[in-house]
Formats: sequence, C-alpha cells, structure tokens
Amino acid sequence: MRFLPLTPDNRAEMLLRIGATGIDDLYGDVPRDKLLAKAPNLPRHASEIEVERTLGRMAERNIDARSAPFFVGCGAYKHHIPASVDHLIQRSEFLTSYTPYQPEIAQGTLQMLFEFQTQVASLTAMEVANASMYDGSTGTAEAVLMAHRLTKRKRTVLSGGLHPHYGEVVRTISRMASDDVVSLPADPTASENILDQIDSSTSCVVVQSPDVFGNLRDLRPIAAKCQAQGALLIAVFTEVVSLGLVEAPGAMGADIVVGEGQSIGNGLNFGGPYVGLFATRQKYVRQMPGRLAGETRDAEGRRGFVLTLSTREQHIRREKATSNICTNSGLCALAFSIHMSLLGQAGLQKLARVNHANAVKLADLLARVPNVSVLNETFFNEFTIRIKGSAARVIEDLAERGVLGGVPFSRLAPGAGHDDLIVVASTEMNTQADRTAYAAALKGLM
Amino acid sequence: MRFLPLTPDNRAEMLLRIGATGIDDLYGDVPRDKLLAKAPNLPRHASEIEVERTLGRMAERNIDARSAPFFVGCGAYKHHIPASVDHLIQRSEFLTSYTPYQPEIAQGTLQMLFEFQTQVASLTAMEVANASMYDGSTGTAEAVLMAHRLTKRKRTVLSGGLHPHYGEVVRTISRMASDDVVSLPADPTASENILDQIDSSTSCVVVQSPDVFGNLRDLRPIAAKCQAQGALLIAVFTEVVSLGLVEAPGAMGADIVVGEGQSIGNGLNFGGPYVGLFATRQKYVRQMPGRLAGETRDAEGRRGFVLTLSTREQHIRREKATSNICTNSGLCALAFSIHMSLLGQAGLQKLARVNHANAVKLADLLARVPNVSVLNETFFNEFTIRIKGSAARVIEDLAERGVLGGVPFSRLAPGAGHDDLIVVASTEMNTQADRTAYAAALKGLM
Amino acid sequence: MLNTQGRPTHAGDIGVTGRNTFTRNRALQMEEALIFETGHLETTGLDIEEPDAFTPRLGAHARKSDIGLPGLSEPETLRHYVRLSQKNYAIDAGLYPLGSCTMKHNPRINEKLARLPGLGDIHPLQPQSTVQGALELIETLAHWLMTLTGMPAVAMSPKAGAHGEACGMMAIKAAIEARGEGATRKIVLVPDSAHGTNPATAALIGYQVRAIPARADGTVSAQAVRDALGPDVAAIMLTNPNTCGLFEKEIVEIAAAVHEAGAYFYCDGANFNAIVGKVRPGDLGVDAMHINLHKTFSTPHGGGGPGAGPVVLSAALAPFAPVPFIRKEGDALRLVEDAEGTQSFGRMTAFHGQMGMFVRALSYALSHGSDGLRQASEDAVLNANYIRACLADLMSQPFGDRFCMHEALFDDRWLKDTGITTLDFAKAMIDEGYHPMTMYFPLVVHGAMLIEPTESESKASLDLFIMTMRDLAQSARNGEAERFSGAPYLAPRRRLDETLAARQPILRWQPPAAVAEAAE
Amino acid sequence: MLNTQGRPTHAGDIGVTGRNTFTRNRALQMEEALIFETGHLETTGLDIEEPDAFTPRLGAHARKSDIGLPGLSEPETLRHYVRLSQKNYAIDAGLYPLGSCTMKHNPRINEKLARLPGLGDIHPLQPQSTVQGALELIETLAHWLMTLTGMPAVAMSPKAGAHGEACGMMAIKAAIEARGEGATRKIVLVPDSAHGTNPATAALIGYQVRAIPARADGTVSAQAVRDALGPDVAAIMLTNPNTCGLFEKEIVEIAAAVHEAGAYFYCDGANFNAIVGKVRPGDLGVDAMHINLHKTFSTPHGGGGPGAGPVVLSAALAPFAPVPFIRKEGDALRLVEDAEGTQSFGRMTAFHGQMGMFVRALSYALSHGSDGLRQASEDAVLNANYIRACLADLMSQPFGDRFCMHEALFDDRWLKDTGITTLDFAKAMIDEGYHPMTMYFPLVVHGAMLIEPTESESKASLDLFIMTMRDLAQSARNGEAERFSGAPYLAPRRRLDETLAARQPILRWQPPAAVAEAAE
Ligand SMILES: Cc1ncc(COP(=O)(O)O)c(C=O)c1O
Ligand SMILES: Cc1ncc(COP(=O)(O)O)c(C=O)c1O
Repeated sequence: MRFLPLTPDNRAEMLLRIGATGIDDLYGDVPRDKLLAKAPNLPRHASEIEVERTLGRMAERNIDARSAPFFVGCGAYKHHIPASVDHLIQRSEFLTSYTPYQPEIAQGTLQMLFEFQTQVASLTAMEVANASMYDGSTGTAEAVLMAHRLTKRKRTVLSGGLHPHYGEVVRTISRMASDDVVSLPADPTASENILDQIDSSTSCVVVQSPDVFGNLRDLRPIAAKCQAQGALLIAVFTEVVSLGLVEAPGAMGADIVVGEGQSIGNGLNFGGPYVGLFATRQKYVRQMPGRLAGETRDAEGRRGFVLTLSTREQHIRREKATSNICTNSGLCALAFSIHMSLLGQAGLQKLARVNHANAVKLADLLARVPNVSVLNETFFNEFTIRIKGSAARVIEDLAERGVLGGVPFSRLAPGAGHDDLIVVASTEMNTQADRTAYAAALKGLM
Repeated sequence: MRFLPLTPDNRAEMLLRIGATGIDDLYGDVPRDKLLAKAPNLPRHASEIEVERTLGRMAERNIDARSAPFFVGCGAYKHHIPASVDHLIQRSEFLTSYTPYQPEIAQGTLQMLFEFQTQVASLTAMEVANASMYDGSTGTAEAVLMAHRLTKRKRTVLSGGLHPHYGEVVRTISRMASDDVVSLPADPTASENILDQIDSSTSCVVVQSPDVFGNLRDLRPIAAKCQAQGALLIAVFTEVVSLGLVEAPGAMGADIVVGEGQSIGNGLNFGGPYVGLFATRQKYVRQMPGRLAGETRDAEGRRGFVLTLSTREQHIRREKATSNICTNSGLCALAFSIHMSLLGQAGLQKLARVNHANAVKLADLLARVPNVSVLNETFFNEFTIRIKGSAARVIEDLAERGVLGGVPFSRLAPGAGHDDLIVVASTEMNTQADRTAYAAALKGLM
Repeated sequence: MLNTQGRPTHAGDIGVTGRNTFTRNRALQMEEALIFETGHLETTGLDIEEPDAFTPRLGAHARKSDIGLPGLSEPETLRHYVRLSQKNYAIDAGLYPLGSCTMKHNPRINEKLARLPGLGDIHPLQPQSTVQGALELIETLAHWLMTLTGMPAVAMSPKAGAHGEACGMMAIKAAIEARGEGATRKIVLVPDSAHGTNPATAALIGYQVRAIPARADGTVSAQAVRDALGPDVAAIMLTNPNTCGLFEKEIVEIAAAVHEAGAYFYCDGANFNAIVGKVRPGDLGVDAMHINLHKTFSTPHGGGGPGAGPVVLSAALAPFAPVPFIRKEGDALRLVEDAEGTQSFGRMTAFHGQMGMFVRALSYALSHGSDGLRQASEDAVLNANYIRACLADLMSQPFGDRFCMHEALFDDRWLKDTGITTLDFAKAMIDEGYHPMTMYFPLVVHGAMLIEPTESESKASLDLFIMTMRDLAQSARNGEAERFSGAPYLAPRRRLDETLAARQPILRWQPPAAVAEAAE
Repeated sequence: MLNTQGRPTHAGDIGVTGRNTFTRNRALQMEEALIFETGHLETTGLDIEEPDAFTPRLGAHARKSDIGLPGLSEPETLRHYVRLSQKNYAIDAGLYPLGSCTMKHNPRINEKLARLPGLGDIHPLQPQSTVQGALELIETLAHWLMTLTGMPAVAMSPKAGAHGEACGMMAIKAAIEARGEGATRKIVLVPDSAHGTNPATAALIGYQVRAIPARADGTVSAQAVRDALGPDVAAIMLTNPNTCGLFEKEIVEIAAAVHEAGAYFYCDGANFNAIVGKVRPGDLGVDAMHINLHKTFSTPHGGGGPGAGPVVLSAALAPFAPVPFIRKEGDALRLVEDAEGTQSFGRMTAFHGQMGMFVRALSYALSHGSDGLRQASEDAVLNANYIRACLADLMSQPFGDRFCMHEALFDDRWLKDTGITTLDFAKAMIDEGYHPMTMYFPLVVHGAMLIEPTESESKASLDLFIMTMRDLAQSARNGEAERFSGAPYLAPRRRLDETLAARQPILRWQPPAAVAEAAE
C-alpha cells in the first residue's frame, strides 16, 4: 500500500518494543465481539491508474461548465481562476498545514488571514471581517444568531429576495432554537414592503442585493428603519464580484454583511467547498462567530500575527461560544485572497464591468425572443426572465440542445408559484457565440 | 500587462534617477535607423482566458495518448506518471531556480542530482553517471565524441538496430568533425554481424538493446571484441523501464551507457523535453560530458553537495571542454528521480513485468491476425510486425479507426526498404480492451 | 501566570538572539510586507479587456464608496504567497503530531482528480441529467462510509465536523419532536473531556449541557451515564475513541442505557482513524456520528479548512436527515432538494455539501481499499503506542502505563519542579523541526500533551522523533530552562504575544493615516 | 589564493556559529538524508498489480545483476522532495539577479497549458494527421520568433542555447561547404568576453577559435574584426547585447565586414531580452542566432534545464536548416523528417525539439503581445540601469559610468584593499536573502559582478536590493571583513569546499560496506 511506510519487519519490531503480541492486543478495550475479524466487504486497494479511471468515468458523465454555453448562477458562478491561484494554494505549506495554532510556524497562514480580513472589510465597506465561514448560507444563519445575541430579540425577517436556500438554512436553525422567522414571499420584482415588517420585536432583517432574481436593492431605507427600531440589518450577497460596481452594503448602513465568496478564486465544485465572507462593525466583534487573525509582536518586537479573541470560540467557551464552528474555509479564503490581490480594485472594477456588460447584452438578446420577458429593472450579472410554459422543462430542453441556460426558480422554491421564471447569469466567460447560441435555442423552444 | 510590476510613475521616477530623458536614451548605442519606432506587427497582449482558448483550440486538434488505444513507441513511451511527481516538480524552489551555481542555497537541486546520478549508475550497473543530457539521441552523439577522446580514434560503428534518428544525430556531428561512421543496414531480426566491423581503427561501437525493433541483444561478445581491439562499447537504450527486467549493459561489459529516460517521470510532450541518461566507468569520468554533482563538506563539517569536476566544462575549459552543453534537463532529471524513488527496484521490476506481459499478450494477439507476423524472437515491451502492404498506410488507416497502432519503420528510415514493418509498443497503460480493439482494427485492414 | 490547565497566559522575558541582517531576511527565510504596503491602487495582475460600450442597468446602485484595495502584478503575487508559505510548517515538511487532528499524508492524486473539469467545474444547480456522474460519486462514497461504519444512512451535506454535529443533533431533535417529547427532553450529556464543539453544538441546537465526569482511567463509566440519564435527556455526545486516546470500553453498555432511557447516542467521530475496518460504530449502538473527511479520509486541512463532515445515521434517525439527499429512480439518481413531504429536518447549507472533498475522500478510499484502510488504522494505533512506549519512562501518562488508540497522551506532572510548562516544551520542539503535539487538550488532563503521529510516519521518522523528545525531556529534567523558556529561537518569529493581540485587537490593516488618526 | 579572475580557489577558515539542536534541524529548515539511507529495497511507493501468468519473451536476457535501489512510500517521497526544495533559492522567493541568465517570472498559465493532454500527452511519432494542432503551435511560435528577429527562417529543434549554437554553426559549415570552401575556412572568431559555450561549440563543429580582444569600452571594434578576418575565417560568434551588458555599437559595420570577407555572422542571442520589440537582429546583418526560450521567453530554468534554443536563420543559411522542419501543404502542415533530397545539414536530435517549452513560450508571447514584449525589454533595461545608477558611487564599473542594456556590470577594483573578494561579497548577499549576481563572468573583467534584475522586479524590490547592496558595500569599505569572509552564516549550509569535492570526487552514494571497502 503506497501510502503506508511501515514494513512488515517494522511492525513486528515495534510490537515487540511495545510489549504486545499482536496488533489486536492494542484493541484490547474493544468488546471482543465487536472487533472485526477481517476488512469490511469493499474493494481492495487500487493503483493510481485504476482510481483515475474510475473517477474519470464518473467525471465524463457530467457536462462541465467549459463545454457548453453556460449561464447558471443563483449563488455559484463560473468565473476565470488565474492559473497562479490554483498553483499557489497547492503549495505544501498552505495545503497540508493545520489551523495556525502555533503562530511562530504558521505566519504564512496568519498573515494571509489578516490580509483576507482586510480585503473582505474593504470590499463590504465594513470595519472588521472574520477569517471565513463555510459558505454564504451558513454564514447567514450565523449572522442571524449573532443578531439575536446582540439585540436579545429572537425575531428574524427574511426578504423575499433572499436566496430560498439561504432562507431555509436560517429557518432550520431557528426552528431548532425556537426562534421566530418571518419569511416574505418570493419577490421577483423587488416590490415587497419589508419596512412594515420591522418593529421593536425585530432582531434582524435579512436582505440580499443583488437579490436572488438579480435585482439591485437600496438598503438605506431598511437600515434607517432598523436603526429606529433597534433591529440589525443583515445584508447578504451571493455574487461578490458585484461589489466592484454596486454600492457596498456597509456604505448603506448594514450592521452585518455576509456573502458567498466563491466567485473569487474558487471553482464551482458542484456546490462546495466555498467560502463564507462575514463582516460587521467593530463594536460587535466580540459577538462575531468564527476565527480572527490579529496583529501582535514577537519577543524581539517584530510584527507578527496570531489567532485572537478566541474567548468567543468553542474550544475556550464551549457551550457559551458564539458559534460551534471550528474548521472553516481556510484554503478557499487563501484562493480568494490571492485572486483578490491580483485583481486589486482596478481589476475588480474592470471584471465587474465585463460581467455587467455581458449580462446586459444577453438580457437585450433574450428580451427579443418571442414569449420571453426580462423582469429586472436593475441587475448586475444575473437577471430573471419569464417564459412561456414550465421553466424546469425549458431548462432541460435547453440542456439537451447543449445550452445550460440558468436555474428554474421553481427548483429553488417549488411551491412558490413562479414556475415560469428562469434566473440567468452571465460572466466574463461568456462569448458572443454563447449568447447567440442561447437566444437561438430558446427561440426554438418558445 | 499583468507580468510587469513597474507603474508609469515608477518608470518616470527611475528614468529621472538614471539621468535619462526617455527610455530610448538607454538604447543610445543602437544605430538610430535600427531602433524600431513601434512594436512589431504581431497581436497585442491577451488575457489568460484568451491565451487559454487559443492554445486550447490547438490542443483539441490533436489526438492525445489517453483518448485512443495507444501503441506508439520507438524512443518515447506512454507511461503512468504518479500525481505526486508532477506536483513536486512544480514546487517553486525546483521549477524557478537556476543551475546550482551557489551551492549553499541550492542543496535541494544538488542533493537531488547526486541521488539521480546514483540511480542512473545503479540501473545501468555502471560506476558513475552524470547529471543528465538533453535526451538519449544527443547523449549518444556525446558518447561517440567521448570515445574518440578516450581512444584517440575517429571511427564509429553503428549497429543496424540503433534507432535511425540516433544514428542520424551521430552522423551529423561526425560529418562536421570529419569523423568516420560505419552504419550497418537496418536489422529487424538482430542478425547482423557487427563483430567483423570492429578492428584496431575502431573508436567505438554503438549498439542498442532493446533495439529499435524491440529485439534484446547480447552485448557480451561485442564487449569482448571491443576490448580486444581497444575500442569502446557504447550501449544505448530508449526504454529505461526495460532495465527492471533485462540485463544491465554495465553487467555485459559496456564502457559507456547512454539512454533516454523519458519513460520514468516524464510525459510524451511531442518529443521533448526529455532526459538523457549517461553513465560510464569511473576511470573515464574526466572525459565525460555534462555536469556532475559531488559530495563535500561545509565550513562546519556538514555533508553537502556541489557541482564538481567543472574543469571538463565549457565555462572553464572553453574550446577544450568535453562538450558545449550548459543547460541540460534538470527538471526532467528531477521527475525521473522522484518517480524512481517511488518505484524503488521492487516497483520497477513489477512495472517492467506488467509492460512485458502486456506486450507479450499483444504480440500473441496480433500474430493471429491473418497476413501479420511478429518478427521478434525476444523483446521487452516493443516488437515489430510485418504486415501486408504499406505500413505507413495501415497506420494512417488505423488512426482513422481510432487506434494509434505504432510506428511504420519507413517513417524513421524512408529509404531502408522495410516499408511493411510496424514497430508496436505496449505499456502498463494498455488494457485488454485496447488490445482487442487493435487486433480487430488491424484484421479489418489486412 | 498559568490558567487551570496549566497553560501560561503571558510570554516570558526573552532576549534577542542571533545574527542581524540589514533586510532582516535570514538567507532563505524572507521577511514579507503586507499586500497593502506593497501594492498600488492602479495596478492589477490580471489583463481584462474593457467591454464595448453598453448601457448599464445598475439604476441608482452604482458603487460610490471607496474600495481601497491595491493590486499586485503577477510576479509580485507569486513571490508574496511563496514567501508567506515558507513561514508555515506542513505535513509535507515534517511530523505533525497534532492530537485529535489526524494530520496524515494528503495524496496528490486526490488533488489532481478534484480538478477534473467533470468534477470540479460543474454547477450545483445544473439540470440533474447533466450531473449523473457527480451523484454517482456521492452515492459511491456514501456506500463506503455506511459500510465502514455499519450504519444504514448518511447525510452528506455537512461542511465540517462541527456542522456534522449540528446535523446529527438536529436529526435527534427532530426524532424526539416527532415522538412528541420535544418539550421535555432538553438536556444533552457531554463528558468533560469532550471537544469544545460538542457543548457548543448542543447549545446551538437549543439544548442544555449536563457534564459527565471522567473516570480515573480516562473513560466514561456506564454508571455515570446511567446516573445522569433521565426523562429530560435527549442525547449523549460521546467521543470514541475518546479525546484521551482511549477506546470507551463500556460503550455498548452506555448505548444500551441511553436507548433504554429514550435518548439517542451521538458519537463524535473525529477519532475514527483508529478503528476504520476494525470496529463498526453501528455495531456499538451509535445513532449518529460525523466523519471528518479532512482527518480520517485525508482531505487536506488547508491551514484551517475546508473540511467535510458527513454524518452516518441509524435507522431511527435516517428519516429526519437533511435535504438534499439522493434517491435511486431506476437507472437514474435524483437529488431530493425539497424537505416538503418528507420528515427531513430541513436544509443545512445552500447546496449539496463539499463535493471537492468527496472526490478526494473517495480517491483515498478506493486507493486504500478495504484492506488498506484497515491496515492504516492498525498502523496509526501501532505508531502511537510505539511513541508512548518509548517515552513512558521519561514523561508521565495521566491514566497509567497502558495501551492507547491512535494518540498517546501525556500530562505535565513530570515537569513539575522544572519551571518548564507544556507550552515551553512545545515551543522547544519547534526549534528541533517538529510541530508540537496538541497542548492543553483534553481539558481534563493538566498540561496535556496529545500526540497523534498517524499511520503516515515511517519507523525511522518515529525513531528520530522519539530520540528528540527524549533529548528534550532529559534537558527539561536537567533544568536547562533556557532551551525552553525562550523557545522558539529559530522559527520565523520568536514567541508571539497573544495577550497583546487580544487586549487591543488589530484585526485588519489600516492606511497609516487612519492609524495615526485613530491614535489621536 | 586567487585565480586570474580574482576568484578564490579555497574557502577560508570559518568558525561554527549559532545555536545547535539535537536534530540539526533549525525550526523550518530541515536536514534530510539521502533516499538510499532511508528507503527499503522491498518498499515501493506505487501500487502495481502483478500481471496474470504469461510466457516471457526475454530469451536469455533477463536481468541477473543487482539493481540495489530502495523505494520510498508516497508520504516519505513527498517529504523528501519538499524538504530538499526548501533548501533552494528560487525566482518565486526572491530577486535572482544572475547576469546572462534572465531569471524572469515564470507564468503559471504556461505550466497549466503545457499539461493540456492535447499538447503534453501526444507522441512525436503519431501520424501527422493526428497532431495538426501541435504543428500549428510550432508554426505560430516560429512566426513570432521570425517576426521579432526580422529573420526569414527558424530551426526549432535545438534543445538549449548551446545546442542552438551548434545548429547555427553547422548551418554555416554546410553553407560554406556548399560553396566549396569547406577545406579553407577553418577559423571562427570569438571575442574573449564570449560565453564558454561559444568557443566550445566552434571546437565541437571542428573549427579553430581565433580570439578577438575587447576594446577598453567593453565592445568589439569593427577594426579588430577586420584585422582578424581572412579567407580562412568561416564565421564570427558575437554576443549582442554582449556579455558586458552593452550593445555592440559597431555591429552593423562588423556584419558588413564579415560578409564581405565571405564569412557568416553567428549572434549569441542569450541577451535578446534587452531588445525584443526594439531592435531586430535581422536588420543588423545577423545570419544565425539562437534564442534561449528559457531566458527571454520565460520557460522555467528548473534547476538547470530543460531549455530550448530555436535558431533564426538568414536567407543564406535557411536552406541548410536541420530536419525536421514544417512545410505548409494546402491546409495541412507537414513535418519534413528526412534530409534526403534537401540541403539540410541533417538531424540534431531524435524528435522535433522541446515542444513542452514551445507551449510555454507561445503562451508567454501571446500573453505579452507585441506591446508587452517591447515594454518588457524596456523595463528590463530600465531596471538594470536603475540599479547601476544607484550603486555607481560605491562600486566600480569596468567601462565607466555609462548606460547599460539589461545587465549592470561591476568589477572588484572598489574592493581592492578590503581583503574581500567578489566571492565573499556574493556569499554575504545570501545571508541578506538575495541570490548573488553572476560572478567572475565575463572573464575579461576582474572580479566581475554581472547583475541582471529582469523586468519582473518592482521598484520596491529594486529599492530594497539597492539599499542592501549599499549597506554591504559600506560594510566592505569599512573593513567589516567578518560579515563576508565567513558568509553565508544563515543558509542551509555554510560555505562548501569545492576543492575537496574535486580532489577525491564522490559522485554517487555507495552502501556503507562498499565505502569501507574502497577506503581499505
Ligand atoms: C474531537 C473533535 N470533535 C470535533 C471536532 C470538530 O471538527 P471540525 O473542525 O471539522 O468542525 C474536532 C476537530 O478539531 C475534534 O478534534
Ligand atoms: C551568453 C550565453 N551564451 C550561451 C549560453 C548557453 O545557453 P544554454 O545554457 O541554453 O545552453 C548562455 C547560458 O548560460 C549564455 O549566458
């Protein structure tokens, strides 16, 4: 077995040294009838060639995002990942290191996290950010719990523009803790009246922009109402590239900003691993979930970084911790941070413009297809079309014609009564040929 | 331009510091009429996405070795490269370092080369090996020149089993130096009488085993005759995996052993970069071409490694150097050495057995195809078949049927009168399905 | 000052050592500034063409606030991160005996396969007909996990161990509520030795924690559990093998008692690496257990994640598993994404879990095979016992000289009169080229040193480690305090002041102007 | 003892420094044994299934001699090579100002593209119909190289710079022989400042070398060339920009004189990076020039190779280019592999050259584009001049204070009375985190220090380098000899004894028994 360095001789010698007559001596505390006499009924070890063939066959049964005109979004986006990003995150010293518990030999990870936190705070226009959450959806649930701790209230209001999965994650954990959740109905045209839902019992309001339908939302009035009522505004985004072009939630009065960072530096990966971005006000930092890297000095006075404020965390605070999170998305945060370092604000803004331009061109094209209408007044790189018939059906038919045309909203929210909506995303990866292929295929189906 | 760190401001500031009014001041020695006013007529810079698309389109116009039953050999072989090999050679500290001229900060490369030299010497059963040549063919030419220096004779005898390209490379350089070359005719059945060609004017005899037709050759009688006549035996191999199963040239009396190392750790790469292996007797080391890493001590008495015996080399000896080689195949040698470390002799022997077994099974299968005969009595993982009609034509027809069936010998030696021979190679990558596909396709053409 | 686990809360007075350089680099060990200190606002390390003219659709939402993030050219970026990486310890560079973390070899074939476009470049919301291979992969891994644990179901979506704990506990809560006992069963039993995530998870799900004391031998007694059980108890969260590196020998009895009391048995599976192919948790009476794929199944830790924490479930809990899950429908696999019409307790995350980790874990499992997995566990246990046996005469074992599972646990009694703490000892290991073991965990052991070598270490590697530990231990016993109190001396940084960091937290870079302003 | 270039031939007496550890590791800097010392003969780090029974066809040729190579498991292999790598300096880790080597940034997109199966996994002898994309790629790169050099042809197969030199010189020899002057023209002119490969190549091809002295200003005068020319001269080999970092200002005149004398002009293109997109060698009268793709076109050096050395050729030499070459036939590209029936001088290597490097070079060229390549050269020259200007007051320039091309050259006159040599100075740079510049080359300059920063360095990086060099220079001038004579102090090894290595060469590992035997 190529992964196991011990030779049979080694094993015999070591058992002798230990004073055991056989390996099962070491399993002496296991009830005898529970100790398996032999390996379970599964295939025996296999060579790299064989493993590659097996997984390669599975891979070939999928249509990857590069091999078709691709317009699927709703919380995960196909962007270009620079080759240097993927190279760097595979450096042994990043890939095969643990959480930086020994800071003297983990300055690489710690400085990177400090830089990551700064990048996230800058992008969101917030004061502080943590060292990552699992993803945007779990981060949103954590934000709600944090708001409850801060406000000592238990009632959450979810906008109808929030990604339905995100809403479900919040509702699941809230149900467990018997907290109240008001979920506004799906709101494709950003016309809900959320202000009326906010009162002095409200802990927090969760609003997404760009919302799941792609609409851009003005958070300012909601922030004002929240502030007046002592509630907190949680701003969510699923497409971090939008922050290059769209006003930052921190500049509109959000108290907690949480979002999905996958678009920068991280592949689609069929849904994970991704990286949750989480930022808030300085004054709330001690109620924040997740790890934080902070600056300090070493014994010779040199700048260095450590994990800090860990009295918030489970390994110190146990049942009183701000969260149970331990392992987070370190390597995805690294990928994010490298990609963002390459971009800088100049690159991010350009990237955002290309995304927006491609989406606008696509929307214009699709709007001209008979029986198709674009719902959005505003959008960034994602918008919603209403088509004739079942969106789910049309998306399947498009796939058969070689176009991955977006997400039928009914897939995210089956009972919501919007079976004719498709959410369509477009990024810098799309070409004019992709767009015309989409329009033509859709036309053929309408 | 993503690769250029200087900003326009930087440039202006630096010019000022230098005391130049513009960049072209620095090109003051260039005759004015030769200085281009603008960039040449070629495309402007392009993003990673675009470059990937352009080269990706070219890649798609080729049929790669993974996508078809693949039996092409004759000096380059499709083997499995462990993922860890390709990972390790991409470590920045290996990939982006230069020749280890400053040994105190190049111990990684130097120790690796010392290990590589030891591996090559052990495999070939020779006393010493160098730190690599460009490839097997150029190494063969260097071996001939080395023999001339050692014997002070100028006449080379090339076996008819030598890879025709290798022979051509020897003849090209020999022609330039007005040295004599006797090339025996192509010898598909290993029946040439080379002993008669060796006399007291012979500098060296170049014999390949397994030869280009796959035959295994006994070097002992040739070595004996060489020794008797004061000539040197240069043993060549193009498939280093054979050394796991076939007697080592050093054990049969070879004076210089040279071969292609691509099979271990290195991809096909359409012919390059590859790695030339070069080994000889200790007593000849000062006439050896190429770099050598040697063991020494540092100022604190610790073991360390340096490039040594560089008085053989061009940067010290100039026109009296043993070779003009400078840059060699460092990273390919690293890949070789890592892969060989993983294999060890136990793994190499197993790998060789699998190769041999697959070739035997294939030969048995093809021999049963009407109008096809296998010429070899002995072989390792490559053999020669005689077919009805033009081998070149059949190989093209097989390719159209999705099988890459080998090399028509006429491609290597157009005028040699062996237009009905195909050299067929099989490695651990081939499956039973590959073999039956080949036999079936060939049957359809005979 | 020491806290109750004997961990110093302040760094000592440490002198400056060594040769100074102008750059503060030390040959191959480079100092590296922050990207914000070297980058330029107008620089970008990516070439992106401006789009042709178009009419924006941003409405009044265009960004007006500053971003303030400089960019780096590509060469600067490479150098920055390569230099940072060079300040890290890693499995690939040396023994990483962090107890409870299973820092085993991370095969590179896993990384390669996770990057196949057909696995890495597929979207979670593509039509299911276009991702049948991905679903097959998840099903295959699920089959391995269920077979190895002897459990009938597995929830694949949890993102890490702690998330898996939440998953298991939510399933338990849902099952209890389905029985109508939601209002009465409010307590979860958690031993003192448990990892912090266990009580934190229980609290997250709305439970109160009732502690169970450990026995003198480091395990939990069935009697103690029985004493703590009652109609108010929903579950027990027990780690097995436990955090002291021991197999809970009364686990079958405990499980029976828990079930008899109408509660469920959540097993923390972080230490599964000791028993894969040797013992099936399902045979022990476990109802739910998470498996850290980033421990037992070799997916890389990546400096703190990502992980993956699938949770195997008993038949009693299976119906309550979260969405999405996969259902076979004829030849096709269907991902059930909507909890409506099922007993599922709901959704834990936006998509389907950590596919990138599944690929790696399956590659690991197929490579090892059933035989290799069993051998790996045996080797992990053998290696830990070898270390334990070879250090037992110099260092003190909290629960006596007995066989352990895949971790060897020592306490700090043997350091008693040396003035040297577990922390000091750990920092001296750094100078010797070793990552320290886990320190001060489990909390029930004073000055705990939890050593987990994993199966990936050769005997030669273990022998050198043992000799080094013995040399250090002799040194400590001889009172050579300086080797410890000032350590590490040779790392990129000397000891870092964690108190300073926490007192006035600096959690992000600020432009010098802003810092100056804040200081006023 | 110093040799004629002022290079010490013995290491001085150097004391032991620094803190000792038991393992001799220094935190992240690990000692590492040889694979032969840690591996086992029965171990293999690859799982290979034994084949089913079959009848071998080896005849009497089965291996009987020992191999004697131990294997390592995969985790041991990873660790071995990761640790070795950590003992290397690299571009990715810091400034690497090796003059004449063009250690520029190596883009990672190049590595990625070279690994596309359609480019990396194709066989040189596949039917040409199955590799049309590969031929297209080579043709495209050839087009770039011809356009940038202003030359009508290019031979792609040479494997590195020196191999390219051989190619060019063989084409020249073939052309001369075709004119029937092979017997008379036996001399090649080579300036003293030339790289060692130039005279070595001339000798390899069967020519005698006639040296041309350098002028006081570091360039070759047309008059000196004219004086050396004659009916016995076949060619001149001239480097431009030359190895002193200067553009040969009389190059056009030199070329004219050479041609007039019936000889050819071989240009060593190792320094092409200074003039890409600025000057076309074809416009200067060059007949042949190799381009080191591993310098100018960013393919990685890999610790000593592989490289690639395509040779551009004038119309006079083009017919003699080696096989294989590509010919357009309608829409298809055909690789002409047989010299028969052409004027080609023959074949230089088994296959078609360094395809792996071509992919990377083309990726580099397309990425930069015409504009970027020109800018890169300008930046390379600017960076070198900036360093030169900022050090000119402290260090001595052999040819006066004048603009240079992409390399700044200093000599050791300024170190005269310090007792410090160029070598010492270089070793002290190592402690500061810098790879030394090229030392003692070109040979015509005493104690030469040839600094080539390339365009890949930022101004901040240059500024720190300059400050460090100034600090070192001040130190040297102040007679702080210890900083230099014992350097490096902080690298994985102190100064290594090259004399010892050469005196009794140990060129391979031997089993301890064999070593003992040999010693008897
Ligand atoms: C015993 C134990 N339980 C639970 C966890 C939590 O797992 P994760 O970090 O994957 O959330 C850990 C990991 O640190 C652990 O060691
Ligand atoms: C001036 C000069 N000429 C020729 C060469 C030889 O090139 P290569 O090492 O690619 O053979 C070099 C490289 O070291 C060089 O610097």
